[in-house]
Amino acid sequence: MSGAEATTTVHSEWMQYAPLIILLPMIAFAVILFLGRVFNGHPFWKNTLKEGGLIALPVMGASLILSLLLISEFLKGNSGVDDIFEKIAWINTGLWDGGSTTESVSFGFGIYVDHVTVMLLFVASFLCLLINVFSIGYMNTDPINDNRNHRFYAEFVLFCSGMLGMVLADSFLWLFIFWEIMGLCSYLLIGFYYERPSAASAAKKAFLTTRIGDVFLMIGLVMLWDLFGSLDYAVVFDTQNIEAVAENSAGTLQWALGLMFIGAVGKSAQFPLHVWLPDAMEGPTPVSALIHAATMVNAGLYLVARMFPFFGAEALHGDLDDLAFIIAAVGGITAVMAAAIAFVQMDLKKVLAYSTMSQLAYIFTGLGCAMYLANTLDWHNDSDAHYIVVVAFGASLFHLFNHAMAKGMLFMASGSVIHEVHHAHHHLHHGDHGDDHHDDDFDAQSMENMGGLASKMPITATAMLIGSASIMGLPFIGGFWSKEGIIANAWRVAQDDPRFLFPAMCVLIGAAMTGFYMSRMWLKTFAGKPNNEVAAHVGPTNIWIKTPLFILTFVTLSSVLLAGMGFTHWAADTEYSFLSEKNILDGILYEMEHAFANSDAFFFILTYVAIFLSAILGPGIAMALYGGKLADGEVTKPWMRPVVRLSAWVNKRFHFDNTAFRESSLATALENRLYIDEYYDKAMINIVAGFSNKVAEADTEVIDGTIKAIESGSQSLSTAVRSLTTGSARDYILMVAVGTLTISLLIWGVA
Amino acid sequence: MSNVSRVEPFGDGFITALCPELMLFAGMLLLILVPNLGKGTFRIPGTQIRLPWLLGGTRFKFSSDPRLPAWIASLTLGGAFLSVLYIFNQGLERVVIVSESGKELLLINGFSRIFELIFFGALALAAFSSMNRLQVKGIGSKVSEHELYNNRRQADFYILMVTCALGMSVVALAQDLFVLFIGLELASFSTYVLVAFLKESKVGVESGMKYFIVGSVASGVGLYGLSMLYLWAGSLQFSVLAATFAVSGTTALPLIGIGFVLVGFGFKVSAAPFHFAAPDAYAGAISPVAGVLATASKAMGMLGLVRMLLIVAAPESSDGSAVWLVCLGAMAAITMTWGNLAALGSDNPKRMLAYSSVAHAGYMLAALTAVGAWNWDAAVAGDASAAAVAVMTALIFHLVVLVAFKLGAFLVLSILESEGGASRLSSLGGLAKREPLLAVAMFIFMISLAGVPPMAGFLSKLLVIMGIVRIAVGDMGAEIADGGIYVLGDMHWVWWLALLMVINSAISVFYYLRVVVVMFFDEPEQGREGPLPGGWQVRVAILACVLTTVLVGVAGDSLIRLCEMAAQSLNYNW
Amino acid sequence: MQDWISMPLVGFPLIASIVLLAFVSNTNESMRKRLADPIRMATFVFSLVLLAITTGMFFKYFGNVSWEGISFNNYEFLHRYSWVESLGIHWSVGMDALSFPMVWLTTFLLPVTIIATWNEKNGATYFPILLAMGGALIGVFVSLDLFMFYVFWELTLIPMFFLILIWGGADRKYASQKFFIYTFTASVVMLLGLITLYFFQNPSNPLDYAGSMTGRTFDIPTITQHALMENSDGNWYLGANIQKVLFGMLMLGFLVKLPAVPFHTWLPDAHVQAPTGGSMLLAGVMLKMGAYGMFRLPISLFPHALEYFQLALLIIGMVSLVWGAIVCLGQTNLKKMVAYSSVSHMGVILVGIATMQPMGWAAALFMMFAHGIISPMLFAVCGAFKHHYHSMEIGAMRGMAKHSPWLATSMMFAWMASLGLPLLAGFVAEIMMFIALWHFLAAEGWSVFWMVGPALVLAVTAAYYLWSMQRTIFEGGDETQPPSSLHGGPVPDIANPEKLAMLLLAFFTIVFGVMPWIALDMMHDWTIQIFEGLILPVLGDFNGGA
Amino acid sequence: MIDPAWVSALSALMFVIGLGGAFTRKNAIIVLMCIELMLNAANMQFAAAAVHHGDTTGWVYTLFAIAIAASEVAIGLAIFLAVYGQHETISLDDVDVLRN
Repeated sequence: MSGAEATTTVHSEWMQYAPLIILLPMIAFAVILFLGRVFNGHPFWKNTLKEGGLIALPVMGASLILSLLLISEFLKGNSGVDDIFEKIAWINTGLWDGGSTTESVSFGFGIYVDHVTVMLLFVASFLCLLINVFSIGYMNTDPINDNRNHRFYAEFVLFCSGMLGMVLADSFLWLFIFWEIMGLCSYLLIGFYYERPSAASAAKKAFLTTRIGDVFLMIGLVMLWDLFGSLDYAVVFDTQNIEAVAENSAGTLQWALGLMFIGAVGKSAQFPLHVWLPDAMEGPTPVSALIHAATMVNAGLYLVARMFPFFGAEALHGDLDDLAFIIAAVGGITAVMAAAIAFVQMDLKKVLAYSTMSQLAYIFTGLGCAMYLANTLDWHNDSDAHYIVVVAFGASLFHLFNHAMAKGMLFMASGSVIHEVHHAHHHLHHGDHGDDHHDDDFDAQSMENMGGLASKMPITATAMLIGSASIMGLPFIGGFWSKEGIIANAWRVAQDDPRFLFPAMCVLIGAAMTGFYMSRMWLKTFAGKPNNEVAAHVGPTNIWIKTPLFILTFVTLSSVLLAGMGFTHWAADTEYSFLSEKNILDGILYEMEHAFANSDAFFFILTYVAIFLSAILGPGIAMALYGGKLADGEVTKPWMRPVVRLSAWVNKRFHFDNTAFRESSLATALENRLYIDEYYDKAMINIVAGFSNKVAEADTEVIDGTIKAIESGSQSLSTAVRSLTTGSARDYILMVAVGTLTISLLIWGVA
Repeated sequence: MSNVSRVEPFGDGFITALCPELMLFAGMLLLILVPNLGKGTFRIPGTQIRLPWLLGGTRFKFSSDPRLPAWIASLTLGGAFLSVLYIFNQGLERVVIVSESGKELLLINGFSRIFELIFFGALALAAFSSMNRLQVKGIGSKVSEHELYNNRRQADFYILMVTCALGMSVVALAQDLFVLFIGLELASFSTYVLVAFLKESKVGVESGMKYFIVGSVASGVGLYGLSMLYLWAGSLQFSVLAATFAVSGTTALPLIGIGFVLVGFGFKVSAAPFHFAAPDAYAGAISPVAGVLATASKAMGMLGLVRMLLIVAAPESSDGSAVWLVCLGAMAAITMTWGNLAALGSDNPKRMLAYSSVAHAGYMLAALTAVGAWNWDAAVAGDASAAAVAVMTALIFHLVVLVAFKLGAFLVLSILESEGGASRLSSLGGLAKREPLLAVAMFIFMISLAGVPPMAGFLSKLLVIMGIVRIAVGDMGAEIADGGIYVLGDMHWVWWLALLMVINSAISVFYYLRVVVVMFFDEPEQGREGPLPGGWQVRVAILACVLTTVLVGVAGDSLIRLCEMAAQSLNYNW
Repeated sequence: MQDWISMPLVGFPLIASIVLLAFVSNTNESMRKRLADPIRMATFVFSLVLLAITTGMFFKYFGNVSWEGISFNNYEFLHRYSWVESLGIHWSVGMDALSFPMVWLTTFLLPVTIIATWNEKNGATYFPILLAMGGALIGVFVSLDLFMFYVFWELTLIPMFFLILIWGGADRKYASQKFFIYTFTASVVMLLGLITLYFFQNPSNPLDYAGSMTGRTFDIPTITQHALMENSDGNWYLGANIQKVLFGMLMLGFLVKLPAVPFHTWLPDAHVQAPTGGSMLLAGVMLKMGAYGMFRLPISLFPHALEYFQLALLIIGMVSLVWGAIVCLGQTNLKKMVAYSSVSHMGVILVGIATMQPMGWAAALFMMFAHGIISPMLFAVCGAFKHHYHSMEIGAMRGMAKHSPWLATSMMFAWMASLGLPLLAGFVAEIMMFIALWHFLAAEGWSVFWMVGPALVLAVTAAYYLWSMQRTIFEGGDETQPPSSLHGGPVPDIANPEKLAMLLLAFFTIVFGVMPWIALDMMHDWTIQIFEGLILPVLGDFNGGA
Repeated sequence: MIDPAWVSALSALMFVIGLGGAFTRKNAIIVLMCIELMLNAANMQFAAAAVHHGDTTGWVYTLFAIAIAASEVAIGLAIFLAVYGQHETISLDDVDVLRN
């Protein structure tokens, strides 16, 4: 009985409450689940408590507040990295490494706070709260969810607990543990509509695909543990420990990190383990927003970002560049592939899903490049190199932040659209009969059923517009600041190492592609005339849904401020102070100058090429194809009018016929997701299932068959033996005589 | 021969020494007389005066009671059993009965007495539980009370039981091979008739005939072997034989003679290949008799083998090359495997038990082989005499507890038999529903036979295996402690008999369990759904068997000590 | 000190069940029906008392024993009473940190099993048999005498045989016999090994507690002590050849019981046919007897042979792990799938043992314990499934989440626990096993690819569990189409006692998943004690160090 | 006086004939006779051995053995009669209800 074991001391007043950030939602999980079971259908439960939504909300609020307090404390510099509270000795065990005694080994749980933690903690707790708000507007107004929303909220808060736990954990082991809990929740939430076979299969697919990654992650962790004798960040990031490992196990370390990266690939839906993410859109939209855009998929990125200290370690200089390249290359492939598939998707959420994959791939590329730089440059001593590395890493993290905010918003906005389209359809076709919803083929998520919604859902359209712009990287808006950084860094590395030309080209092409498909999505949904009667009857949405959209729009727009405050620099550099280093206006000016008037000619040109691709070429083609005026008499908000008009103009002026492309085999392949899912399914059915059936057969036929053969063999032997007892006394006497003779001979012979 | 008092027939101490046997004799006489008591008169020739002499005529009520012979036999056998127990309790005196010319005829010691315990116990149980249950109309029909009351053959049956006991006790006590043989024949003849007792049924007489014919051939061979030994040694006294054997034992004549005698006993213990008649005999005889064959008769044969091989031929083995060892070992291996394999597919519970008793004979022969190997290698044999005593103890213990569960199983079958046959496994169907306690009893007997703890059968099998292993390992433990290096191959080959034995035990579980499955799982046969025939005597006997099986299994220490004492008294060398 | 406490722990349940059974056998059918309720209550209360005793031992109400710091081959509550004096057999009981968790587990599962199968038919005989099962199982774990150990080892077969035979499924006749014969066969070979071991003692210098007739003893602590002494300095106790052979003979019995591939085929048959209560105890405790036995006898007595067979054990363990999981994937029967998953999990134990690391052993011990809580829940779910839907086929019933939310939730939980979800009990053992395994492999210079096989099992495990859930819990939520096996009858959810049992099992799965140290600390301590008390002094620098 | 060795040889021959006859003949009575032959072979040997050793015990053995043989015949014939009553044959080959 050794329970808690003090390893470090408590410093600050709010930090000791950090575990509550994880614990509160976890407790809420049990409470909501239990109350939901008991009071299911009760009017008070249903209407006043919103089936648990209003229990989850304060809990998530509390988590956010505690997180913010923690963050502010951290920013004030009141705390070191991991001395937060008493560490719990979770597993005590021992190892023997030769010698006459065993060594004791302990796996503990603690909280670790650094810049990356703080950033992701904010992202997670903030978005969780907003999505909680959104969910109340979204889930509780759809009668199909009646009497089972408690399940949603319970799983939702458990998920939040997992995400926050993963961010706060002080070791790779606990990162993995919370990671798996998120996986479970993702599984449960994707399969929320359990009665749909597609949802059931998507849930399974999501869990299994990520599980395959997790297996490798676990092996990686095990190897890492073996190298360091611990998985605590404080231990593995320790320079001296890394030096010790680097001396003769650098190769093993690269293997370990590489295997861990496979886990990240699975969780962040990168090629080749990306297949689950589009299917995961079977879950309710808040789930998509929360898990598959804003938070869980970032876990993979977080994990890779956590590996940065290894890449940056002096002792491992130049040892890990291959892995860095692999990370960047996987990112590059996925960025282009996902963007291409997004071209042809008609399902609003699927477009966003592929966009997510693509943008996460950007971040991977960025991280890969940053890690390459960190691993090959002498950045500890050279201040220029230091700046390059820090900014490269920071840009990736900043993109993570921007993307999370924008994509969360986009998903919520798309949810809002779908919700209203669905309602309109319901209203139009079923009246007030309250029929079952799923007896027709109407697809509320298809962009075929939308169009011209800009006037009907102005806030949603605005949010969507800003979000798209951020993702595309339109100048000054949200993701621009970070995406430019990623592209620039990729090319910087490509100058050093020609291998990196591949990811660098990928991200550049991807920029144009992003411009195209995001514009296409927005235009098809909000511009032009309504595609059908349903779209014409869509009405505005409710306040629960609007609020988070509203907030996030401003957060996305304000990322320029963050950029100005040196977020990029701060996120990567522990030495850098967030609030005090620079005047904010100076910062913005500096960033502007850096972006648009780079002194280096190469990067100057690169910037404008990227801007051209993402802001002009991509959207331009989209406008030419899908742009259009709103229906007559429909007016939208003033800030969207120019966009709509521009699109109409471009459409008129440059419209071209893309039938040839649409009918090409490439388009078909893209629609079929490049057949990757199909091959995987085939492999599952033919190889895995076939093999397992064969093995099961062998188990019965060969192993159990041997037992059965012994059994039946002895039975027939028994029959044979018994048939010697013929029943005739003569034979018995004969046997006596034979026996007598044999005994005599034997005795005689022996004698 | 210290501590042994020599007594001449009818001399001082004769009656006290042979008290149990004399009780049997008296019982036999009573069995002949009492059921015939009646109002019979004797007319003095030439006169009309009729003197009542109480024999014949209209029988008295008590003497015509069909249960009377059974009571007399049970009390006689039970009394003999108790007197032996009493003698044990009193502290045994070794007595040898010598002829006027000084030849040793009978020896009374722990070893012979404990075998008497087996014989009397088994026969007493069989007699007691046959009371009221003895079928006279053949298998397949129920016996009416009326038929039972009017049958005088009841007396014959029980007389044979008592003569059987008498013959067996002679075997136990004999110090002369021929005396032993006579006892053996007395017991055998009784069992032949007992087996064939159901002369109204086809199977009854057939089994009797086969048992008789094959048994006679075997005893013929045995007698011829005896004559060869006599020709060689000039006496059949054990002491003389042993002494002669030590001098010239390895010549052909005595060896073949011993081999022939082995055949005679081999039939009694139903060792392969002399066992063929046994399944037929068990299947045709009524169950209590089959039980006696499987326990008492087998113990008698075993006793003969022990006397023959260990007393007569043991000195010869002192140089570590007992020639009959290989022969006996092979016989043991074949017997246990054959019995188990044959039982595996047998659908007749009685045949199954018969084959299982063949298998048990194999286990005992394995133990006997081990005793024979007791000082196989001076280097590692260790405390060989203690080891030999241990195996002998195991052998005796096994024979003793076998009475409890083997006979018990037959007694359970006898209840079914008196209901109309127990020749199919399905006859046992639904026993758990019809009479749960009986099913539980049968279950206990079965797992005890299989050697599952904590039953007596486990302990006995454990002891046998332990004995064999002890012989096989010898003193290697001590040698290893002294730095000797040994491998498993250094053990005596009897160890492999132990391995074969445990594998056989595993096989045997299959058919014992099948009985259990039928009892607890299957439905009763058609027309047998109702309650079983009554009769408290047989149930009391079964209860006694169950209690012995369980209690000895759980707390067998005192019985082990008793057996050890008996084993120690077997040979002065030990 | 209540040293005698182990005696009633074993004896009372056995005696009580015999008394109850004897009493019940003497009554008629209708009486037996009426007796079912009081007998159930009696056995339930009785089992709760047992649980209270063992829990009291944990919290030091009984005996004030600290389960940590018991050095190797020392035992608490040690109680010795001569049984068969002539052979050196003693009623010798005691517990250390190896056996105590198992004893507690048994006493915990007993009331839970009774609750879970509250309405089992023929209750008047069923519950006493369960009680007897519990007594025999505790007997195995507390025995410190080879003879006693073997007696209880076999004794467990009898109640389980009847549980399967009388309350089992359609093919119960075959399954019960196969179960009995298969495991019996292996254990008689083990018995011969034990006896041979016994006689390799030196009677001219007899150990303590030696029998008067044989000059040898069955007493495990004495033998272990002696073996420890003899094993040291690189000597092999009894010599290399004999030690290896004896190790093999003992291991055969334990491997079959565990079971390890290729000796596992009795398990699926037994499980599929066994009633819920039987399966729960079978999977929960009985399989662990194998692993327990390995630690108690071959490993403690023959460390040299263990080192010699290390690789073989590793391979058997890995094969069990992989084979069991892959076979699961090919199953269509829910219970069979769960049964094979046990084979796979027992592979984890074996691999943990084969690593010869304190961590691997602690992982094995914790796996024994964790699987002892999780697998009863798996089988409780299967049993409820069978009970309510009259079929064991995966896919016979879909959309359980709609019809039977409780059962669906329990199933989800149990399945997730079994596939090693973190913060549930199974994960702790798995991660420890993997760390220890790699520690061993890396030290030996093996490639990381050897890790991929066993690790991918985790994915395969997930695959079969998820696939089965897809076809049971999910899909087919249409209330108009309940499974055809119900013949249009109502679709019930599980009954209240079953719910309670599931909740209890789930609760402890979480407790030991979140706070593994409750049990793990004493297990860890035991592994350290055996390492420092036996393995290191005896084997020295065996792996060449890591 | 005839050398006992010859008697022994003769008895051996008798024994072999008896044993051989026992398993070659079908008729139970003839088999019984063969058995008697075996017993008599033993008797002869006892007698011869008694002469050889000059030991009177051998004669006693012979007498006892004759008695045994006689009772054996009595029992055998009774059983055969009963067999005939049930099976209407005493051919050993045909009385085989019990087998396997």
